[in-house]
Formats: sequence, structure tokens, C-alpha cells
Amino acid sequence: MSDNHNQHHIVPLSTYYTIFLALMVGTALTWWVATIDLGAMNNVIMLTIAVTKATLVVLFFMHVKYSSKLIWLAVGGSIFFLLILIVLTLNDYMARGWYTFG
Amino acid sequence: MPTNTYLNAATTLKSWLLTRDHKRIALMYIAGITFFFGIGGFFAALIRLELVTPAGDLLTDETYNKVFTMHGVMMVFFVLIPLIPASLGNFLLPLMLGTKDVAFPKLNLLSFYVYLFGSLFTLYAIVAGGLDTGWTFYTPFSTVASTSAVVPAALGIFINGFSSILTGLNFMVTIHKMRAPGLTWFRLPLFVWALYATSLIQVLGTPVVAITIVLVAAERIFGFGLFNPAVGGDPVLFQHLFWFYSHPAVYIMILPAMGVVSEVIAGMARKQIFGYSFVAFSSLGIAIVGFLVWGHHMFVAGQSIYSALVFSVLTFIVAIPSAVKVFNWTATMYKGSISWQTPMIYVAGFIGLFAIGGLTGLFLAAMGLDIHVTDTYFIVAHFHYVMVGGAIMGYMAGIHYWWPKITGRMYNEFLGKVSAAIVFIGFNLTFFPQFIAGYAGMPRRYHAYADAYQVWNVLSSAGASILAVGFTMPLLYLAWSLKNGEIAGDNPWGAVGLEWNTTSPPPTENFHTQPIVTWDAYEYPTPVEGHVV
Amino acid sequence: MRSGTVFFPEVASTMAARVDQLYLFLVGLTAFFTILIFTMFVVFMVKYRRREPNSIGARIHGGMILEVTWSVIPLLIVLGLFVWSAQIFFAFARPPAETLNVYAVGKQWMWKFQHMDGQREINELHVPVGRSVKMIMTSEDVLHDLFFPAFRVKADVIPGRYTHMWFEATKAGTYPLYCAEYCGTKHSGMIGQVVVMEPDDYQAWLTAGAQEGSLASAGEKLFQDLACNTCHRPDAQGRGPVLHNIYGKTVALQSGENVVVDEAYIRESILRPAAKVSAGFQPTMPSFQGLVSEEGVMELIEYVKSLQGPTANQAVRPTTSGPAPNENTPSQAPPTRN
Amino acid sequence: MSNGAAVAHDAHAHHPALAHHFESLDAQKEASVLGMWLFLVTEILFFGGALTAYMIYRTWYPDAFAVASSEIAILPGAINTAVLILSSLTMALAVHAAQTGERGKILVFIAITMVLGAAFLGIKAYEYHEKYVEGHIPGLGLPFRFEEEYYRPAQIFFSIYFVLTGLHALHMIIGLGIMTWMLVLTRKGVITPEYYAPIEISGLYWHFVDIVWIFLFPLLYLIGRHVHHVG
Ligand code: HEA
Ligand code: HEA
Ligand code: HEC
Ligand code: CUA
Ligand SMILES: [Cu+2]
Repeated sequence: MSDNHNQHHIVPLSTYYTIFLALMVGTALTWWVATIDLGAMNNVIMLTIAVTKATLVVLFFMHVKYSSKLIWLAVGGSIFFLLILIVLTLNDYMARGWYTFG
Repeated sequence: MPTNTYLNAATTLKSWLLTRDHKRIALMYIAGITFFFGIGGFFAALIRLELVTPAGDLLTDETYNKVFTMHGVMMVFFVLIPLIPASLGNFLLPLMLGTKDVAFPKLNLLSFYVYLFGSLFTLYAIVAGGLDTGWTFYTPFSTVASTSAVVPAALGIFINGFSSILTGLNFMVTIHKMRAPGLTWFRLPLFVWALYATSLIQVLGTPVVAITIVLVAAERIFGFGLFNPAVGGDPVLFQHLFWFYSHPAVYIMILPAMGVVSEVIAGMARKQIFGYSFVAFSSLGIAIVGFLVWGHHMFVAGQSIYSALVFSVLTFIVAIPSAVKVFNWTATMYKGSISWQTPMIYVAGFIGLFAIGGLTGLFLAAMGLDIHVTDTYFIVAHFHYVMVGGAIMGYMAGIHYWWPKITGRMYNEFLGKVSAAIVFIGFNLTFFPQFIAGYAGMPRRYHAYADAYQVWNVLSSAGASILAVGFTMPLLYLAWSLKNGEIAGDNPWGAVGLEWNTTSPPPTENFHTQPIVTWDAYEYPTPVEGHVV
Repeated sequence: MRSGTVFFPEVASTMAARVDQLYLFLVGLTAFFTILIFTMFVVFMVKYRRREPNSIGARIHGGMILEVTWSVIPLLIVLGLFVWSAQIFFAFARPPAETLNVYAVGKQWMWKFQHMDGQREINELHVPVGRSVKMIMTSEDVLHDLFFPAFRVKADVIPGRYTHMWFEATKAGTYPLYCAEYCGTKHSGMIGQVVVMEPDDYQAWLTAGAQEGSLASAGEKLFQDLACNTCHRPDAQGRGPVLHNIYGKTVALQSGENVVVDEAYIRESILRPAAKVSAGFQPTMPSFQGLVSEEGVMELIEYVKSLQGPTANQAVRPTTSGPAPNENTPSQAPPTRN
Repeated sequence: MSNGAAVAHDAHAHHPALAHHFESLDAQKEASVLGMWLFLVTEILFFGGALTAYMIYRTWYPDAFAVASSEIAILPGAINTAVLILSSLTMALAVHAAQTGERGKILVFIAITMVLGAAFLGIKAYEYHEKYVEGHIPGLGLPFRFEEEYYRPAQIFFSIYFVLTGLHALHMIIGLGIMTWMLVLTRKGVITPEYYAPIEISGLYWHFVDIVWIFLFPLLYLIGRHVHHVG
């Protein structure tokens, strides 16, 4: 973020190649994890890798690391509202079988 | 009249149809929305005619179901959601921001055509067999049982959704990036805050209803069974997805109207809005918390009672910012210099009717009571109070308030007041009895009903005919004023606000010089130069 | 038919008065705030109407004390309302321990009711005064909603699943019942009446109307007709588990989960046996989906429920003890669908 | 003052791509980037709705979903993941070339991106065909074949599978259209180091579609696989 017009930031090519490698490694890793049995941890690991990969793409390929706060807010905000949708819906399904108290 | 205006800049048909001027696009929206309001109103008239007698003898049950469905669909998706943002919002936002246009003028034109295309598509669905699912499209009725044109109608709504998204997106970028020099966030008119909050909902909510429609269509077209209990799907999941959008959507309808009310009160009382920042933030609060309450439509739908509990308490909380607004508006009136023009009469109507509509929302948020009133006419009354008494009244106030700016001419003040009074009376007569009928147990979406409810229905139908007169009058005298109205002058109300700092009607570029803002919103200098008392 | 005054439906259940109280309180609240605000607004309009063309309003920016006051007072009011309404809601959600169970099946466009003693009714429901009645409901096609205005209660009826509601009628009479969830062409024709009878009259009605015997005995017959008994035998020699005394127990599944045997579980076992296989058994039970109607399922359920008491060799199947089932909430989290 | 406005116009309006209502190309680009991001916000929630349905049914029918998803061959999905990630790289390189003004490189990288996108669709078509052959299409009146135990929930799984991958594929097709347009713009010389916003925001779109796939791959192909039919 050398100049104030942050949109002009040019990411060095080496960064792109590094990220690309990381993404490929992540993909291979996910596949490998899927084939071994770690119990419940399988899903956790696979999703963590997916989230990491997505974050890398967003930050570097999509230049969010070099962008204004507003863009960060847009990205964060959409994830927040998606979580609202998922959590409040899931909440219903999780709680349907609960016993009523009293 | 000024010689150089957006209206006479070019007069060919093409110059209208391909315009990128937000003001012309706004006018095209007004025309489109009025047309659909007429159609929706026509269906309303059929509903009320049918319900005069308990027997259900005017329409067949099948037709009746199609009629109220199309009434709801037209009014919600093609009238109320675009109503204020796309018309007054489009016209005023760049003016209020002191800029030449919205951020993406071509996109703005595109969203108009998307709107037109989507709504005409749904109109086509009426011809192609109608739609009988109710505006809520509940599964599995809509996916496996209905034999009407569900897919075309839903497709039209889907297409129309893009229009809403694009408008919201356009407005958000415009508000972030296009403010005149010196126009900081806390100098923005409250209408702009309201539009911003609305856009937020449009951008975050609409895609979810879009995917829901896709899933319903996939079920109908391909036979995929996502909501179908026969393959283990859950119909209630549809309701979650639907209301995730459609509850916030009711705030898409009311927030802009609240913005209009703030402007009109400030302008007509020539006074700073009491508690500016509370009113501004309550819009954002409603928009955001409004996403947490959708389950209140499903208290008896088979959702978990604990889930219901959470949704209920959040619903009660989302009522608070509305209360804050109402109190601040009332406080603003204190020691104002209040002009009794038509817009103000409509605002007074708005306050009374929205208070009733909103407070009856609390009846519904109260779970133990909602069990009895849900799916009865009590609900119908509640939402007409907020949607017609709130949103439409707000729009009527706004259209009268800015009519001189839009057209350069005044409407007929006397007729304006008379029709406002007619609307107010007709409205209450139409919908107040429905609260009573609803509590007495009359279910909604009933084509024939028990004799005991007839009193209320006759009153309601009588009211509706008065209401129709009240809504038709403005259409006539406003049209008449286009040619014959008195020349308005740039600032007939003697109000402040950038939109009053340019000619009426404004030039295509909005301002002859780029405004630089050094004052807060609603800062009234003395004396004020206005023509109207 | 009695439908109350034009303002109120008949007050005919133990809950109705509680609901009406909350309603009247809210009516008062609404009247109070609407009149308060509207009057103030109009009074200000008159009092501060513009007298000079050029005059402007007083310069007042706001006031923190007022803002806090008019946020906190409504907040307290609504929180109070929340607690009050939640109490009523939970009372509706929690049937008393002893209930008279009635099955209801919604179908485009009629209501079918089945009593434990075997009486079947269409669009008409007979219940006694002074006893808690629990409705166990499902739908054969789309969503419906059984609504008794006089009892202030309704609940959606959902295909593929049981929902419940309860009421205790307090006054003999005939009251309307409606379908309150839009269900297609004849939605407004899906109506009927509930006949509330004095206990003696109700007994008389029961005996007069008894045709095919109780639900459970009809179920027993079906159990034989469908050859369930070839696999489910009381002596643990069949291919399927012994069904005696399973109702209300928690049983272990192949997947390692436990599940409470309630109506929903039995229903699922009949229609989709493979979905939850009991531990120690092969999924050999065929599905009876399409072979038995919703009413038939209800009869079978009642039959299985009636299989109480000692049998030979009970200990063969693995059961685990768990909390007593509450029929109000069908079963554990995932199992709620069926 | 219309004179003054005209003067101001002259000062920086030499660039043909500058719209009349923007101060500068920078302001214009910031606006379009923000606009694109807001559009991606809507996309996130659009896919998010279907993902919610997926989550719900996955928690309802964990076994059936695990079994059903292990009916899908991993290899094509994994190749496709790699193909898309590579295309994201070439897209990023195209944007880089646009920033530095190397027109030839822009054309090459966009072309490669499009080839990779098309390859993705080709592999996807192959996978769909496999599903068709195996009788795993839960609709269209086709016979659905699945083991009895999971017959019904497997239909739900495959419905979600087709909705999600279908919508994703649709986004790819739209992306190919956008890229074609970008090729034209670049050829015409519209894209310069001062004005490359179109490439930049098309890139954002392309990367987003990639991200969707980054999630779809584990969610639809891999989760629960270790439990049943490992392979
Ligand atoms: C413009 C549209 C609009 C608006 C603004 C609202 C606002 C509110 N709505 Fe409404 N609603 C609808 C449109 C709207 N609604 C529609 C269309 C339906 C039915 C859909 C269908 O099924 O077809 C519906 C249905 C509906 C239900 C579902 C009922 C059911 O189906 O069983 C509920 C339940 O909680 C509800 C609650 C509320 C609440 C609490 C508010 C609150 O936001 C209201 C807040 C306002 C106030 C509280 C009034 C102002 C404040 C004062 C005067 C001060 C005093 C205040 C206090 C003491 C708190 N609404
Ligand atoms: C914006 C929303 C909106 C508006 C404005 C209205 C307006 C009206 N509505 Fe409606 N209504 C809904 C939204 C709305 N409604 C919804 C969402 C439903 C639920 C649907 C469902 O259950 O699925 C519903 C349902 C509904 C019902 C319940 C039906 C049922 O459950 O069986 C009834 C019954 O009285 C009713 C009546 C009316 C009446 C009398 C008006 C009047 O206010 C209308 C007055 C207007 C006119 C009479 C037109 C005026 C004339 C002109 C403007 C001139 C003509 C112009 C041209 C030709 C260009 N509406
Ligand atoms: C071909 C043999 C067979 C027939 C016929 C059969 N069942 Fe079963 N049933 C089984 C087996 C095996 C199980 C245990 C495995 C399972 O849960 O699917 C079972 C399980 C059940 C259960 C769950 C019991 C528990 O403890 O989990 C119920 C309830 C049940 N059957 C009822 C019926 C009814 C009612 C019928 C007739 C309509 C019927 N069965 C017909 C073999 C059969
Ligand atoms: Cu059954 Cu409405
Ligand atoms: Cu709501």
C-alpha cells in the first residue's frame, strides 16, 4: 500500500505464483484427508483447508489485502449475513427434538 | 419555467426509452408502478366484491384464489418493493447528494427494463393460467399440487429481483462514492440514510429469495425433490428461506417511506429533525436486526418452540427503532413552523396508521396470541395498515412534496387535501373491521365465509370503494397539473436541501454549478424564501 | 353453531380466557400509544401551524434524556409482553400428562378424525367437556392447519410428519373449525364443526357410534392383514424385534444413535424401515409406503402402543433406558422429519 | 457557470472511458470495484441459500449423504479443482498484465483462462453423463437407482448436487461470455494502464466462481467419505 490510491497497487508476480502453489497443495491435502479416517476431524480439516484457500484467493488474487476498509466490510458483511441465515435456520432443526421443559 | 430542464432536453421517444438520466428513469418507474398499482387495485376490487356476501357467489373458488394471489404478487413485488426507491429515490438521490447522476446510469436503465420485463412476464403468467399459490408460494402446494402457472410467475419475480438488487447496489455505491464535497455522512438527508438501509436489505436479502425460487422451479420442472416430504424433504425449510428475504422485504417497503416522512416533516415544519442521528441509525438498526426475526411467520408452522422463542424476542426488539422514529418525528413537530399542505396531511395519516399497523405487529410477535390470530384477517389488517397506511401513505406524501420539483408545477392543493381525507377515511373503514373479523376467527384466503363475519366484510367492501375514489383522484389531478398546474418555482416550500437548490424541474446535469456543502441537513436560515404558506 | 359475539369468538377452552386477556391488554396498549402520538401530532400541527410565510421552526437538535426514555420504556414493555406471551405459548406447547388422544388427517379438502375407540368422523369432531384432548395430526398432501377459534388454538398439519396440539373445552356447544393454512381450490370449504359434549353425552355418543372397534383393534387386524405378525412375534422368534412394551422406550439403532419410540418413530418404521434400523437386526423389513393409508398407519401405531404388559423373553432386544418420551416433540434432532 | 463546468471537463476528460458524472478515472474505478464487490455479496447469499439447504439435509441424513457423495468419482472433481485454480492464476496474471500495459499478455492470459474454463465445463459434462449412466439423476422422469436404505435422501443429495453444480456451471458460462468481451475490449485498445477496470472487475467475478468451487469440491465430493466406501 505504497500510495494513497491503493487501487493502483500492483501485486508482484511471485506472490501470485506462491498463492497458486499453496492452493494446489491445499487441494491435494484435502483429497488425501478425505481418504483417511480421522473421525469427526475429517470434515473439520477439509473445511478449514477450504476456508483457507478461499481466504487466499480473496486476499491476493482479488486484491482485498490491498483494498479499502469498505471492501473488507462488504466481504465480512456478506459472510456475517450468510451465517445468520445458516445458524438461525439450523437452530430450528437442532431444537425440534428437544423436550419441552416443565 | 426554466428553459433548460431534463424534461425538454430532448423529446424524442428514443431519448426517453434509452435515457440514462436518473430523473427520466424515475418517471418511467412511476408510470410502470402506477400501472401495476392499478392492476393490483383492480384485483383488490374483485376481492372486496366477492366478499360482500358470505356465499362466494361472484367468483369461483379457483378464480378467487388466483385473484388474491395476483393481488398480493403485484402489490408486493411490482408496486411496493420498487415503489419509493425506484421512483422518488432514483429522482432524488443524486440531487440530494449534489451529484450529476447515480454511479452506474446504464445499470440504472437496465434495472428499469429488467423490472418491466419481469413484471410483464408475471402478467403473462396470469394469461397463461394464473397463479393460485398465494404470494408466499408455500411448498408442497406450489411444487406438487398447484396446477397453475407457477413457473412463469416465479420466473417473473426472479427476473424482477435483479432489478431490485441492481438498484440497491447502484444506490449504495452512489452514496459511498458520489457525495458532493463537504457532504459528510452526518450531513446527509435522512431520506438518504433510509435509502441506504433499504439498499442493504435489497442486496443481502433478494438473492436468497432468488435461489429459493430456483429451487421451487427445479422441483416443478425437473422433479428434484428438495422440499417434498415424499422424498424426505422438509416443506418448512422453504418457509425459512422464503421469509429470510420476505420479512426484511417488508422493511424495504417501509424504510423509504419513513425517509420520506422525515423529509416532509423537516421541510413542512422548517425545522431540524429531532435526534437526527437516532433517526438515521434506527434505519440501519431496522435493516440489520430485521434479518434476525423471520421465524415469526412460522410460529404454528412446525418449527421448534425454542426457535420460535428466539424469533419472538428479536421481533419485539426490532419494534424499538420504529418506536424511536415515531417519537422523534412527533418531537420534531414541537415548536415547528408547520405548514398544512397536502404532504403534511398524508404524513399525519401515516403516523396514525403506521402506529396502529406497527403496534398490531406486536400482537403477532406475541407467540401465544399469534397462535390464534395467524392466518386470519387480523394478519391481513396488520399488513395493510403498515403497507398501505404506512408505505403507500408515505409515497403519497412524497409524491406531492416533490411534485413541483419533478414537474415544475403545483398540484391542486384543495383536491389534494380532499383526497387525502378520503383516503384516510376509506382506508380505516376498509381495514379496521378486518382486525375484528380476524380476531373473531375469520381465516384469510377464504372465498366463502361464515355468516357471522358478514357485517365486517360489508363495512370493509364499502370502505374499499371509498378508498378507490381516494386513490383515483390524485391520479387525475396530478395528470391534469402537468399541463395546467401553477408554475411552482424552484423552492415552493421554502425548504432546505440540495434538491431545492436547483431549478424546478432540474437540468439534465442536476446543478449548474457543483454544490459544495458547508452546512448540516435541515439547517434553516432566517428568513426563508418560499412562496407557499 | 355458536360462534360468539361479533367481536369475539366463543370462550370455550381453558386457554381462551388467557389469550383474550393478553389480547385486550394489547388493544389497550395500542389505543394508548396511537391516541397519544396521533393527538400530539395533530395538536402540534394546530398549535405550531405556520403563521408567517417566512417563519422557521425553533432550533432544537435533540435531547439525550428523551431519547433514552422513549427507547427504554417501550423496550421494557415489549420484554414484558414477550414473557407473558411466551408463558401462554408454552402452555399451548405442553399438553397435560393425561390426554384423550384424537388423530386428525388433513386432506384436500376435508378433515378426517379418528378416536381411540374407533369412531371416525369427517369434518366433525366430538369431544367431551373438561378433558384435555390432544390432536395428533398429519396431512396426506399439502399443508393444512386445524383451527378452533373457540379454543384459540391452531397448528399446521404437515405431510410426512406428526404435529400436535391440545385443548380442554369448558363449555358444551357446537363451534366452528377451519382450515387456516391455504391449501388450494377448496381451502375455504375445508371447514367443519367441533361438538363439545357433557361427559355423559359423550359416553353415549361413543357407545352409539362404535363401529369397528377401537383404533388399536383395527390396528391389530391390519397387523395381521399386512402380515406384520410373521416377523414381529411376541416371543422374539421372529425376524423382527418384539414390539411389546417398546412404546416410550429408548432403543438403540444400528448407527449407534438412540431413539425414543414415539408415534413419529413407529410411523417411520412402517413407511421407511430402512431409515433407522434397530441395533441387532438386518434391514429386511419391507416398506409399507403406499400399501397403508395415513389412517392405517395411525391404527397400527395405536396397536403397537397397546402392546403393553409382559411377554415371553423380553430381554432379547437391546433397549436402553432414557427419559420418558414426550409426544409433544416427536423425537431426537434428526429424527424429527419422517 | 456552465462554462466553468466545461473547463473542468476539459481538464481531465481526455480519456474516452471517463463518464461525465465522475471526477476522475480513479473515482470511477473505485466505484466500479465497489459495485462488483456488492454484486459478489449478492452472489454469496445466492449460493448461500442453497448451501443452507445442503447443511440442513446433511445434518438430517448424514449417512445417506456420505454414501451418496461417495458415489461421485473424486478424480474428475479434483482435476476440475486444479483446472479452476490454474485459471484463477492466469486470470490474476491477465490483470497484472493490464496493470503494466502489456496488451499481448492480457490477450494470451485471458485466452488461457477461457480454455481452462471450457475444459472445466467439458469435465463437468462428462461427470453429468456419468451420473446419467449410473441412474443418479433425481428427476426429469429418469429412473433413479440407489440402494433401498438411502433411496429417498440420496435423491435430496443429488438434487442439491445438481442445483449447486448447475448454477456454478452457469456462472462459468457467463464468465466465458464476459471474458470474450474482455478480449474484444483489449483488442480494440480500450484497456490501458490508466483504464483497466473492466479486466479487474471481470477478474473479481472469475475468482469468485473459483471460490464457490473450492467449497463445492469438499462439500459435495469429500465430506463423510472416510466413513463409507472409501476410495
Ligand atoms: C411494510 C410492511 C410491514 C411492516 C413495517 C411490518 C412491521 C412489523 N410486523 Fe408485520 N407483516 C407484514 C408487513 C409488515 N410488517 C406482512 C406483509 C405480513 C404478512 C405476510 C403474509 O403472511 O402474507 C406481516 C406479518 C407479520 C407477522 C406474522 C404473523 C403471522 O403470519 O402469524 C408478525 C409476527 O411477529 C409481524 C410483526 C411485525 C412487527 C413486530 C413489526 C414492527 O416492525 C412494527 C414496529 C412499529 C411499531 C411498534 C409502531 C410504532 C411505535 C409506536 C407507536 C410507539 C410505541 C411502541 C411500543 C410500545 C413498542 N408481522
Ligand atoms: C402493497 C401492498 C398492498 C396494497 C396496496 C393492497 C391494497 C388493497 N388490498 Fe391487499 N393484499 C396484499 C397487499 C396489498 N394490498 C397482500 C400481500 C395480500 C396477501 C395475498 C395473499 O394472501 O397471498 C393482500 C390480500 C388482501 C386481501 C385478503 C384476501 C384474502 O386473504 O382472501 C384483501 C381483502 O380485503 C385485500 C384488500 C385490499 C384492498 C381493498 C386494497 C386497496 O387499498 C386497494 C385500493 C386501490 C385501488 C382500488 C386502485 C386505485 C385505482 C387507480 C390507481 C387507478 C387505476 C390506474 C390505472 C388503471 C393505471 N388485500
Ligand atoms: C419381513 C419382515 C418384517 C415384516 C413383514 C414387518 N417387519 Fe417390522 N421390522 C422387521 C425388522 C427386521 C425390524 C428391525 C430392523 C429395522 O428397524 O428396520 C423391524 C422393525 C420394526 C419396528 C421398529 C421396532 C424397533 O424396536 O425399532 C416397528 C415399529 C415395526 N417393525 C412395525 C412393523 C409393522 C407395523 C409391520 C406391518 C405393517 C411390520 N413391522 C412388518 C421386519 C419386518
Ligand atoms: Cu386445508 Cu386450507
Ligand atoms: Cu415479518
